[in-house]
Amino acid sequence: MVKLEDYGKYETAWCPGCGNFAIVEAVKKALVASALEPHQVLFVSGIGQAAKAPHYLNANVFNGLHGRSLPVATGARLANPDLKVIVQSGDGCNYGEGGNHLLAAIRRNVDVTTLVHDNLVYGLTKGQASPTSEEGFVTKAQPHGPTAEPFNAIAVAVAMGASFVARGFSGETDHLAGLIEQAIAWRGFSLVDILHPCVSFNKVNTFAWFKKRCYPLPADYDPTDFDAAMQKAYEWDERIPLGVVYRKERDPFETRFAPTARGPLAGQEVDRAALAKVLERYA
Amino acid sequence: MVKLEDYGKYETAWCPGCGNFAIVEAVKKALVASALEPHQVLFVSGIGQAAKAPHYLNANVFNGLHGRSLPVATGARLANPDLKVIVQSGDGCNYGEGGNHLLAAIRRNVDVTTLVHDNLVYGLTKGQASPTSEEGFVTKAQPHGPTAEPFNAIAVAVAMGASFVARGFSGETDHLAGLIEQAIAWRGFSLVDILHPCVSFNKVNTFAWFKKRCYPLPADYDPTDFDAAMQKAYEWDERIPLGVVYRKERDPFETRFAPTARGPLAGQEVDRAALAKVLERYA
Amino acid sequence: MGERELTILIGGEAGQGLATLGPILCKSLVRAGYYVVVTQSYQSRIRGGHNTFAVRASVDEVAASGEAVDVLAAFNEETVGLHRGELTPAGIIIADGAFGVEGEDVLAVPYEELAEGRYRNVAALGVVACLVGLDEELVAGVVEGYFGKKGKAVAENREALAKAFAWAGALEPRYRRPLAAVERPAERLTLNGNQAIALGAVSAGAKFCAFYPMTPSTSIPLTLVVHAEEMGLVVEQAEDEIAAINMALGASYAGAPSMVATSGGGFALMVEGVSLAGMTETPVVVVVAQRPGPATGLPTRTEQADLEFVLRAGHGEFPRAVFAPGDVEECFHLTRKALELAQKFQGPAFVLTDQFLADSFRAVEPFDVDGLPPVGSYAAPAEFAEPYARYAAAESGVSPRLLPGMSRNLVVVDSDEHTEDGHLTEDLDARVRQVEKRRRKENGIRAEVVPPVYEGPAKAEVLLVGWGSSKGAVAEAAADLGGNGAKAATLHFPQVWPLVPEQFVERLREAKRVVCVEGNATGQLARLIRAETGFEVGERVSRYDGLPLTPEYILRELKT
Amino acid sequence: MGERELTILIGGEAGQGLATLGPILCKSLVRAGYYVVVTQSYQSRIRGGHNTFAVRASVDEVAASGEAVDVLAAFNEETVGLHRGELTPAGIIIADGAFGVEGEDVLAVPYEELAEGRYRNVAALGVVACLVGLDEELVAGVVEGYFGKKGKAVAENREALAKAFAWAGALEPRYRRPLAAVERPAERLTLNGNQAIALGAVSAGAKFCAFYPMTPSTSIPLTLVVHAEEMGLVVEQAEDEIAAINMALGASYAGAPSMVATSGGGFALMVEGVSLAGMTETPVVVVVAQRPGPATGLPTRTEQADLEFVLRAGHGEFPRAVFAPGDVEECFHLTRKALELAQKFQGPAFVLTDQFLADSFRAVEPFDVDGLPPVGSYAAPAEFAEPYARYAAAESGVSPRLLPGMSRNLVVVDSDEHTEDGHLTEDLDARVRQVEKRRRKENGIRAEVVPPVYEGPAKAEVLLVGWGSSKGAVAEAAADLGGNGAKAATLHFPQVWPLVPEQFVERLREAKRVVCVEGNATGQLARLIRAETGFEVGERVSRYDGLPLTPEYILRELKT
Ligand SMILES: Cc1ncc(C[n+]2csc(CCOP(=O)(O)OP(=O)(O)O)c2C)c(N)n1
Ligand SMILES: Cc1ncc(C[n+]2csc(CCOP(=O)(O)OP(=O)(O)O)c2C)c(N)n1
Ligand code: SF4
Ligand code: SF4
Ligand SMILES: [Mg+2]
Ligand SMILES: [Mg+2]
Repeated sequence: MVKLEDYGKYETAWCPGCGNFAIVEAVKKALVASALEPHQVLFVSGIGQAAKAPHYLNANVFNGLHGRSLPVATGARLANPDLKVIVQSGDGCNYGEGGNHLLAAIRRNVDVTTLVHDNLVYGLTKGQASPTSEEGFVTKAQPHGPTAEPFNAIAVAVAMGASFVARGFSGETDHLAGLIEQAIAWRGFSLVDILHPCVSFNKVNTFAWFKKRCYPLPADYDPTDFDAAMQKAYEWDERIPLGVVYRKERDPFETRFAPTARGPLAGQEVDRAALAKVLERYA
Repeated sequence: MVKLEDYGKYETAWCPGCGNFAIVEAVKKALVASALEPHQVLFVSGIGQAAKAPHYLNANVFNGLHGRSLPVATGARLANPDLKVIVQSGDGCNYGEGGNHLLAAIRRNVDVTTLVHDNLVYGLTKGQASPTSEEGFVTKAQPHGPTAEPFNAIAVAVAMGASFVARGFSGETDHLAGLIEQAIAWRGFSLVDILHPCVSFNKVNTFAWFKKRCYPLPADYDPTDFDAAMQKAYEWDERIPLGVVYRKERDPFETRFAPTARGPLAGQEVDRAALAKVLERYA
Repeated sequence: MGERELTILIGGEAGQGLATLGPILCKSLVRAGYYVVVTQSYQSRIRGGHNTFAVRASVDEVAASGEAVDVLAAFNEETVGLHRGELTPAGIIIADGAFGVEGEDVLAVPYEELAEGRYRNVAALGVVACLVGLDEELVAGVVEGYFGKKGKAVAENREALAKAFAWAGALEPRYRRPLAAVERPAERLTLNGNQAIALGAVSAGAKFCAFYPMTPSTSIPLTLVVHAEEMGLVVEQAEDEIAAINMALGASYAGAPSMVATSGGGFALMVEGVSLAGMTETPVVVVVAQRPGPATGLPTRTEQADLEFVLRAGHGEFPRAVFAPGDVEECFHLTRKALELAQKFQGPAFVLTDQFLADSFRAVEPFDVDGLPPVGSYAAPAEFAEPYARYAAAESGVSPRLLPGMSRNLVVVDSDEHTEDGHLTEDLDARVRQVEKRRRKENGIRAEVVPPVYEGPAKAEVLLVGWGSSKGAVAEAAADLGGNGAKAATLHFPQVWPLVPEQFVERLREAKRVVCVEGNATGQLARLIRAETGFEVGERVSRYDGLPLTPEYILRELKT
Repeated sequence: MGERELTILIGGEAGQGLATLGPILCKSLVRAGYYVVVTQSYQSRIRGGHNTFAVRASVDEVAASGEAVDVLAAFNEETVGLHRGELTPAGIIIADGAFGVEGEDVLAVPYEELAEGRYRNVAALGVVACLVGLDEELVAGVVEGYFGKKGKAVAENREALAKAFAWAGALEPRYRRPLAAVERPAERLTLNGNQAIALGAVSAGAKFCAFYPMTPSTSIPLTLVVHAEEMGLVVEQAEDEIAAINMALGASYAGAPSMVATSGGGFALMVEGVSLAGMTETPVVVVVAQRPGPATGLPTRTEQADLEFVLRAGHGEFPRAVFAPGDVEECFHLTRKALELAQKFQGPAFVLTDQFLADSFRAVEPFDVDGLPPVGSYAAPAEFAEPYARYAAAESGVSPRLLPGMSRNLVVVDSDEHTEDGHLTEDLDARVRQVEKRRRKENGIRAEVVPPVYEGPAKAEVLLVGWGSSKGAVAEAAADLGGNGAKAATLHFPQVWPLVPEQFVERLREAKRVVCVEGNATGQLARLIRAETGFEVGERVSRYDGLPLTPEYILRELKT
């Protein structure tokens, strides 16, 4: 039986009070609840404060480039469909630099769980606006606030018919752990946008700010109802719904590739007889 | 008075029967109807068959890189707010390679008209699936059809609250010219997804296929009604609506930058007195 | 009797079928026992314009294409005008009688009588094939291979071919240009460079390829797609080139020998990923099919101007190997070698080809499938220290690489500088150790360099130096010089990085006149040689008009 | 009397205010008339870890930082442990009494008594300032400049400062390390390298900057943002680096002198855009602030390992200029020069800096604002042939550049190879003409090269060669060698491309021992020199641990 301790305890490079701590705790809980052992899990991350998270968990890690975790995760899933692949990165990583890959991952429905640590700011580079920063969010780079409207990832994902779309909040850690567990269990792409405070650079969307607004979706909410999901996607200013906003079963991407059905590509030797036949066709 | 002939007649590198011809004609008509003279207009394009279009029009042209027309257009608008900037490129350019820029352009609401020549295929590279290719669209690269679901640009744009979202069809050239004219007149970002047949590589979504499905949105359709727009965004298999699907006024991006209010940046000399004051602050 | 060698040029618009007929003609020639070298020239458009498919067919082994045309098969009138000047004195033009082209050298074909519209192509093929002395049944077999054995079209094609052979067979001898008879050899393959790269990769165990279409690289993934299921490959079209290389790195990390293929502009987008491969020490083969730049340039033409770019691509410092195949066999074997090195030294290995070679069909001796040495994955070594550390500071620089999920050991890789166990670090001593560890891999890579090949007499009067696809042209130019009494030699670089000066610098020093022949404007290999050896190449032959280097071009430039 | 020179090192965690206090201390020292050289060392985190801000302050002009510390201001206990070893024999440690650090050299400060929590920083500043002999009013003025003149905080800060000065002023002399008095000079600026780049650009008429945040480049756009409105600049944070450079090219095409600033990984993403600038001949200044790679590497440290990468970045061949400022003044002036060249020769010009220089504050003589020569836009030339052709094959290679919308002339630019009027072409002769036209610009760029600077006796026994930010360290190392009787000289390259061998090769040849000093592992400048001149640099001093080159480091390495 896998235990919380199996996922280790690490010193972090995060600021005291940062929401990332709670997210890592929630992830650990979800992994344990999913009965996954460390070596069965691969975390892929980009660059940013959030993207350091996998270093604070005992598991396989590919900590790649800013914004590029989804393609890495996609490649890893295709090469080894036995790995449980989880992306952890920030709002800047996934919605800014990596925006194009998010669109592609949703369209592919690759079986990767994507945890977006959404603090509405670029943390590691010291507080510029991120794609989710709100109007009027003043920074050194944006003295009059962002020049663009915030990116509504939930709305875009639902509009694209993403197969699993959820929102969590670091301050509701158990609820979040539950969401992550569902996302991990989901067959196909799952997006969990996780709101969390950045105590150093986001003085607007603080813990209290989130706490006041966030509420769990009611028990009778039907995440398979597209219209309802679209509506929930726009709730923000006064009240922010937490939970699985939308869900729709689709065959995952990996199933479209015959060789993945035979397990990890790594074990598959060159079939010399087949190769000879292939070459024969050029004679 | 500007005339159609001012926009010239050129030999093209397109296949006979290609929908691009009609699109260029519609663009010319729209420009004339907008009373724009060639030197007032800048076409920005990427790479692809569609992206060649600006070479077949008498106007200013920046024919840049595959997928990168929107940032170029954005920079040009900021540098010279007197230019009427129009992007012309394919579905691959705008929804594939350039997907991240499309998201950003919508969020910025930059006053650029984007004409996406959408033939549901990569034409210039000889017929691979594009982001809009439908399930089961067999190509040499996708022998079992695309591995991802088609990208619904209209749905994503509407979901993001894009300020002007329309769909045209090359086969309804006058209607298309009208759409383009409206898009050009629109203050802010305007997206016109233009369906057109690729006679060489798309044997599924042919002229007849489109012709059979496309219909103009009824006169009483209200493009400011978000819910209605969202619904129309998903009409496809049987019937495809043409027209302005969604519209919402927002201040354009350029207005957020004080210097652009003073006209083209090119004319603005270095203010030495101001510079001296700036330097003084480091003393 | 007959000709020992002929160049057949088929010219016409895009969309007229050159891209199908050309390969059929090639395969027929190869099956009949001739050697071929193909040069394809096409424009960045789907219909119209002017394209050519030129086959130099020869009784003897040839490795370069020539400029003179013996048989000009014109699919449109324009072709006649454009290429008549290239005809040898005895050259003939085969054109539709309907074009009304006149002249002694013109064979007007009544295609209307030979076949219906869509089968006229095959009729044209039949006429050409017959005139150069190919056997009808042999050609028919090849046509069947392309179009299948069943259906109405097959019968119609067969009939068109028969009529064409009958018609052409009845012509006066002056229209015939039969190749000298050869004994039909044991089976050989007809392959172009890109097919050979794809097959080389598959044979070496490549299991993953991500790509974004880009001429002239696209036929590599397309060839892989054809064989994906039988060979257990995953091939995916990515949303962009950045995704392509990052997917390949993810797949490689997880254990699939991986590759990407692209061209200059697409490679530009992969550069950050190349650096990531260097830092994470993840094997990946990157094929760059060159075309003329900068930017979009001439997307369907050829050039050799991305050598320095590929060599220095990526921020920071890390080892790499860069191969530059000179012919189709080298495409196959050097791609295998690239895969091997990428796996063995855990990082990026490059194959630098170009449009000319990519599209150049050749006759290739069959590969000894059972004899091909297996390419190691070098993952999951039997021995490593516990606890497992992905970046343990091995003496060779090559740390033990395990695969995630394959054991209870955790595989942690990081784009930040890292400790031996793969976690990001701010420890500057750890940094230094990792820099030095990575650099030590250079020794291993150096020890496996494919040396440049010197051919010709020692202490040459003229030494022609080249790399990559110009191999055949350079060799033939030197042979020509030699034939005219000069002591001419060649030095061909199948691998352009690392360079090991001891392998070749003496050859440069002892030659009287050293000329670097390159398909670029600034002399990139010449500069590289000087950087690595101090030797300054005195003369250069440069080509940058988008066409491949030919023996004639080199000889012309040498004279001026 | 007093010291002619002191190094003050402030150490503590991220978030403890070093980044604010350090600059205040510098500015105070500069206002008081001293020279300063700052080295900032920090980690890739926002809170915690260990950061230092070291100021070498001197009566005489200095250009490098040293390793020995005279005054160690420890904001936490860890700092004492980490840096005690660097103290000079007479060095002192200033630490909070609460840390309980013991020793002869320790000055325990009762911060609790001097100020409340958030004002303790300023108190610490006061203690240091007082002990090094700064005037209280002067420091108070600088503090006010940073925190504003009004509000409660100002009064509290002032009070903390006063208490600190009072307390420290009453200490025994053995704790004092006053700098020798200097006459307060005419006003000088306190600038770091990145500020100077930003201000240089603004002064040269830059009007557009797009960026994506990336350490250590971000302070360039942030400085531009501060002055955007008063100077009429548009600064936009792009969605990614690809967008950033393409926006800059769009803005430049439309007439705004444009720039981007980034670091290695971000630059990697801009490479395709660089090639586009080369092909479309669009002016753009690209600032690359180097940090250790590959990949994410050590994001907050320094290195000089992207020279070759920047030099060869982009597919295809096109001219470029690469500057490598050696100090803060050069940051200002060479950025101006880069803007000028980009505009004049219509293409990309690079400024290669690094984290050390980016963050290194120095005392800078005020620029003669009215005397700065205006930087031409070179757009809209008075004369050009009708009809207007953007790429007319000018003798100089520089075609007449008009701006779209500014006249009835149409400006057509293309990433494909193009005709003179900018439209895409498949005409291979047109291709050749454009390649040659673009290459001719190299002559003009070459004619304007900022030559390397040789300092020291001719025929040196030891010639230290360096580029970019190591300028000061190399100069000081040579001075030290000279002081010890060696005939030592230096050769500093403020521009690393193009190289004009005649400007320096004799210096290399005539020196007895040539040592290339570089902040990288493989010796990139050394290789470049060999490629361009054939001269093989015999020895190298390399640093690649993430820290800047110092005179001491160079001298140590020279000995081994
Ligand atoms: C290509 C590239 N561009 C820029 C950076 C610099 N960078 C590092 S983290 C970051 C933003 C991080 O923001 P986010 O993803 O929201 O993560 P957070 O730090 O807020 O958790 C940036 C721009 C980089 N590492 N690579
Ligand atoms: C960076 C880069 N990648 C790939 C290409 C090759 N390429 C040229 S056009 C094209 C696709 C064109 O498709 P689309 O945008 O739909 O235009 P269409 O030809 O269908 O009009 C591609 C992949 C390129 N030019 N640059
Ligand atoms: S900067 Fe913000 S996101 Fe980063 S560790 Fe600190 S609080 Fe967390
Ligand atoms: S390939 Fe398709 S899109 Fe391109 S010109 Fe031909 S028909 Fe038009
Ligand atoms: Mg963030
Ligand atoms: Mg298309």
